[in-house]
Amino acid sequence: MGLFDNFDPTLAAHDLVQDLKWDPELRQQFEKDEGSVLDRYALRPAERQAIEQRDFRKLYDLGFHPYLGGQLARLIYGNDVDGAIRAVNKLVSSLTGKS
Amino acid sequence: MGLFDNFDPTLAAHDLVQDLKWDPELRQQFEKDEGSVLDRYALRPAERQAIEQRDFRKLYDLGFHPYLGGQLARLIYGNDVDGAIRAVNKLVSSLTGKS
Amino acid sequence: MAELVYAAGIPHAPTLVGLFSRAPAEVQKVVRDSCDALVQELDAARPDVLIVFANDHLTNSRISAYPDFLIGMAAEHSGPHEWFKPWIGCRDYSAKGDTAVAEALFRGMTKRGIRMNAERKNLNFDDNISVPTVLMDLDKRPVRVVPVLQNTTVPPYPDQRRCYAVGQALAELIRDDLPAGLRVGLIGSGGLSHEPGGSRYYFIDEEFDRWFLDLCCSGDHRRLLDELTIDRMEAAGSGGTSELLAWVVVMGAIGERPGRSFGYAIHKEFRCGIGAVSWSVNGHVAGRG
Amino acid sequence: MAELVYAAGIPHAPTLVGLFSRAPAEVQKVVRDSCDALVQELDAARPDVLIVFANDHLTNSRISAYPDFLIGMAAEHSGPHEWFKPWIGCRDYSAKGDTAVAEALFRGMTKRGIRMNAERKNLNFDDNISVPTVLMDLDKRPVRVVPVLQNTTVPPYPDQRRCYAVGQALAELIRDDLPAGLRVGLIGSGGLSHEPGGSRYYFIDEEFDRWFLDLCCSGDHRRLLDELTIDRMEAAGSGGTSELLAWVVVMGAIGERPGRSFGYAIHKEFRCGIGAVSWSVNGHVAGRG
Ligand SMILES: [Fe+3]
Ligand SMILES: [Fe+3]
Repeated sequence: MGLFDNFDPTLAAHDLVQDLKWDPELRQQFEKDEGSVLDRYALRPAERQAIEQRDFRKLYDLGFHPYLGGQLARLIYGNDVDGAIRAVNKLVSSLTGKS
Repeated sequence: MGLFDNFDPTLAAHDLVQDLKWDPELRQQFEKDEGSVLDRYALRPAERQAIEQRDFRKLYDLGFHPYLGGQLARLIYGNDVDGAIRAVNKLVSSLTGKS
Repeated sequence: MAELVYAAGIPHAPTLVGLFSRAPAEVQKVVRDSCDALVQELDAARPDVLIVFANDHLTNSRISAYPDFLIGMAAEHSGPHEWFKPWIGCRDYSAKGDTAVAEALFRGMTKRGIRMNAERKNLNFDDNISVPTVLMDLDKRPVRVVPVLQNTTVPPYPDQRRCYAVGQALAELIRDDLPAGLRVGLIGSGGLSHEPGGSRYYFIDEEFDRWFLDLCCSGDHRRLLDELTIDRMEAAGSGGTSELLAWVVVMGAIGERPGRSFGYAIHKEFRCGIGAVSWSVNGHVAGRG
Repeated sequence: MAELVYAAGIPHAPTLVGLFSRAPAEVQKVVRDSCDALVQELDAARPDVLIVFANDHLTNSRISAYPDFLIGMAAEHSGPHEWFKPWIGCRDYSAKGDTAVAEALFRGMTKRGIRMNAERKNLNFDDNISVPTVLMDLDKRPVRVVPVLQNTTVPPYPDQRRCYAVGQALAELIRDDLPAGLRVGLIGSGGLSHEPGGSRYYFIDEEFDRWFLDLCCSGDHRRLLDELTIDRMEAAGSGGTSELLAWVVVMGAIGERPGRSFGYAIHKEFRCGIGAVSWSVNGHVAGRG
């Protein structure tokens, strides 16, 4: 409930996550030098900061799509079966403020 | 009336016209060697024949979109202000069977 | 709470540019008078931004992925698209865009349950935006433009009731989502009767056109919605006349207001009936009444 | 006049594959029993083609151009998409497609006023198609697959009434547009309750799930349409539970028929409620009654 209240389809971070999923090379670069990838997207300052700080709560408050949030967490914390568990836990603790 | 009764959005010829509009090189090749361009598209035999014979009536009966029909006529008969008049007349006479 | 200060419906037949000089004097006069009046009213209204609804002539999307609406979010809108240039026979232009308003439009329509596509890159403009831009010198005026390309010809497309509802949502969006003090103009670009690509390419339905212009001026939107059906528009020129759905979006946004027309011209070689309408919205906030 | 011979609703949680071996025995049993039953019925029904409605997890389209429905017209459907492979932890597959049926679907929906996108290339498949395919070995069975990726999470998306109407159009299309003698099966892939990417990622709404499974089995579609609202699904897990709209399309196509469920499993680590339903359609032509 309410996950979509602020949904903002214009956030450039949506395209960032899409491109990372579709482009293995971009993914590699994201791991090696995240800033250089973020530079390519017209992220608003708060949007960029939220990504850099792994602050999913802030990112969602800006209107980020939660499904892409889950995928971003996997891009950051791990994308295999066990990596996903790590990603889910990190995501949930950022969203709830508990760890 | 009835121009859309048979409309078939799956015709590959629709993509042909779109690509010709978007790609000047393809357009050049179409003028020089039409067959080699048609080869690239999964046209049904009747669809290809209709294009080769400039038979717009047949093409429309197969479900071709009339707006793309007008554009195809310009791609074939001329696309400047006067070419368009020629194209319109050719198109209309193919569709009505009169010349 | 932005203000709606201008609303007009205008045709975009490319022949208005390319074949203008060959048209009879009385036809030229209707075109010229209409443009002059529209431009005078526009200058008096001083909109900061013009949202222009105009159908895409299959110039941006494939039939296999055809959107109902496509918002141009670019900072500048340049045209015409290369292939349409010789056909229209018009000059190049580069109109100022308004990314912030375009984004608010995308965001606000999404929130209101209306699916629109949006694109940051320069769209491909055919006669839809190009003809009004050069006829009204929009690129030379102090106004920013947000184009919304509309599907009025690839089935299935939104009918008159849906387009009117989109206009009503737009009015709400202008009132509630756009910044206070922003002066907004609306243009519906398309029509009148014509059948591009059809066997009646040279057909113009004068009776329909005059009826439609009168209806637009009357402000009777119940009749508009009951009578301006897709079937009726198809009968008046298949695949082309339905471009008037862009005018319906504008009428949905302004509500029932009288309009004025600047004459009607019928000239077979234009392959399209010619007439324009502007509606009295000056100083009124969008919405019915 | 094709025949509708099979209809089922099934979940596609990737954890059903990747975390299956770590689940308690009684949970494994529900999953295994459901799959066995679904596969047995499928083999008995002998469909020539399976049309699978399943939401796209933002794997094929950008948010700025998100279609309600996207038909896969390829001759083969290979997956999973590279990035989703380690996450699902499933084997590669290449299922036979059916270009002719996919084209008829695109053509027939267009004719019936329902906008769908269509793509000839291999789509990117995430858990939507991949999980049912490997759980039911669809690629190893003598059946062709037509995937229809559905938007159930990018606002605005079609609600339960719209999805039901799409199903009704589908029934008509199967009856009137597909070749006589063709045996058609339908699968809705998605759900049950879950909230992927949300703060309630580990939440499963058992009460909702059991209510929904009962409702599916009851065949009471008036209640279904009145009560399975987007709000209700959002409350049972935001952004994920609404995947059940794919089941609603199937129910719209088959009309009010009883179904049977094969048990329900709740296992927090699956991050999704688990249950499946199959409906009795064997030998009946699509449509109400
Ligand atoms: Fe036009
Ligand atoms: Fe899912």
